[in-house]
Amino acid sequence: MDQEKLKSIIESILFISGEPVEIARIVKVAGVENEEVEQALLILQEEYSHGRGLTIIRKEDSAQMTTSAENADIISELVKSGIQDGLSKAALETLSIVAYRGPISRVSMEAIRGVNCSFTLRALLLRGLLERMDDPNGGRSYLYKISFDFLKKMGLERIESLPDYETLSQDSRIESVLEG
Amino acid sequence: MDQEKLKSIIESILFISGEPVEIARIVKVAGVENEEVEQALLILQEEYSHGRGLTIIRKEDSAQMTTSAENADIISELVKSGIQDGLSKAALETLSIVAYRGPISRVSMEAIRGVNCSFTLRALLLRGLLERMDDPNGGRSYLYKISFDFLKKMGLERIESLPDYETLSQDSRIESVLEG
Amino acid sequence: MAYNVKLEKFEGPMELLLELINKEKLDITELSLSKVTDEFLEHIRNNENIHLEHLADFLTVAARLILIKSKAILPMLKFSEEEEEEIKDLTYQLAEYKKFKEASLKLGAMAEERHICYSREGFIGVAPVFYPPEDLNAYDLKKYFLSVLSEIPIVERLEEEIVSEVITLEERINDLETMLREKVQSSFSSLVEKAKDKVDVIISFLAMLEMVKQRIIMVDQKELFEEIQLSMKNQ
Repeated sequence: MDQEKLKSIIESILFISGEPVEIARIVKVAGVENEEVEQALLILQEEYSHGRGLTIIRKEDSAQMTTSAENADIISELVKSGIQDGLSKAALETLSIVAYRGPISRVSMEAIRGVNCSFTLRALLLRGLLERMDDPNGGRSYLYKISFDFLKKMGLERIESLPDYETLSQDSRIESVLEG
Repeated sequence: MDQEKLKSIIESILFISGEPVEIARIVKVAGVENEEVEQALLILQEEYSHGRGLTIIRKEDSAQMTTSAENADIISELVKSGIQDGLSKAALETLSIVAYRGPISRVSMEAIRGVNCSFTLRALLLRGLLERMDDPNGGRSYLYKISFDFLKKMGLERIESLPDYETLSQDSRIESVLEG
Repeated sequence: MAYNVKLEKFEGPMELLLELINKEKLDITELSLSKVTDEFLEHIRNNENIHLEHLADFLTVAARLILIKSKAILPMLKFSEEEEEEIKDLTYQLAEYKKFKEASLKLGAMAEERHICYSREGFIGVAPVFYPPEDLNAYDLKKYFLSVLSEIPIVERLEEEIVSEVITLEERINDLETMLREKVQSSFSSLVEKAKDKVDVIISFLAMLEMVKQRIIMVDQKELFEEIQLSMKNQ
């Protein structure tokens, strides 16, 4: 394989993984020799070492792409900037569904709202209003529920203390979308 | 701020966010002018467009960093993503109208397709290939537009790269009414 | 009437119409539409398995086609402004639909290539910062949950709407038939004694108009816009 192509593939793999990736894995996925990957990685590391926003770090037999250290302040600024005082209508709706129907999967939530919710869920997680747990029914999916901190903030001891929890959590309209 | 530094910051922000990031947010976090971010983004997009493993997608007021379309085969093996699922004929017709004519109302879409589109629209919203927004002309209706996930699925950096975008995005009748 | 298109293939009336026109290698004009009207109506009649949700859409187009065809066969018929508008709209709509049908095939091919750009999960490893909105309470959550509930589409209601739409359209086609009959007096009722349904009546009627045009039946009209008397030529 052409070295430029291999570098491109390594960039893609490291980007998508986010975590440290074993060299052996790259070798296997790209279908090339170990040497070639090591060589391409060295060049990439060098290219990424000058004033770029990303960097490639090597740890034993793994490589990882991360943001460069000099932009650390920016990242914490970014996280803070995502937190506005108010919540969007989408966020409030999502929050209310998790409150009355949680723990609930993303798929069920989307069936209820009729739109894709991944972005909103992530924002609510980052803000500590939701928690997620592994779905006991398996798979790689999660169930979402209101975080303990947020419950406390609203002065609720348990989720069942929400107004009209008994009736609203059983509403037949929801059942009808979830069955379909 | 030095343009190289700004580019580096943008790379960090896009990388860590994963999701589309609003230009306004980058402007705020980096503490620079809107123009500067637009300029730096253009240069970055250009730099990333030649044989690199990453690419920057632009849509309206947001940008997202993704793996490049050329490496789709290899990356698809690493990720489990609903974005890979096939599209029905109805879905493709609806998507093409929204892609070229969006933001567009359901009524206008049905005037072209001659078929009730609510079920298809709902399915596409759930899959995240479309987004909806409130109709600025009021009422309880929505306007539909394509999403970043649609661009990702098609491997496009921007909506204008669709085939025949210039001609198809123009409604000849609307034009003639405006001229007349 | 020979045609070999199956319903499952068609997503809607425009797709069927485009296919019929393409099959005859015609351009999208009023005249072309009038030529494929019979086949279109046949299609509706023969496909009893048209989904309820699509039937209304097919009938809407059918009503317009009937107008177009009667206009083509008997140019002396007067149509209301609204009817003329419907005729023009259909030609325009089909031309628009054709563009997007073609674009959708290209999009389909692009999607098939699977040149997908993948994104990564955001903020991996970034710890959440608890930052609750200050003024949000449990009653707000209830309020928003109620609004979510009210937005859930109720399937049965949708179906009811479609049924009433279909009924309105059947009336519309019925009216059309009556209107045409009044304008062209004839012993038409005898022609349609054995008609199975309204679409059948319409097809027979259009067939009769076609015979007028081809001078198989006689037309007697004293003055323009007066009643036209029809009789078989060999009688």
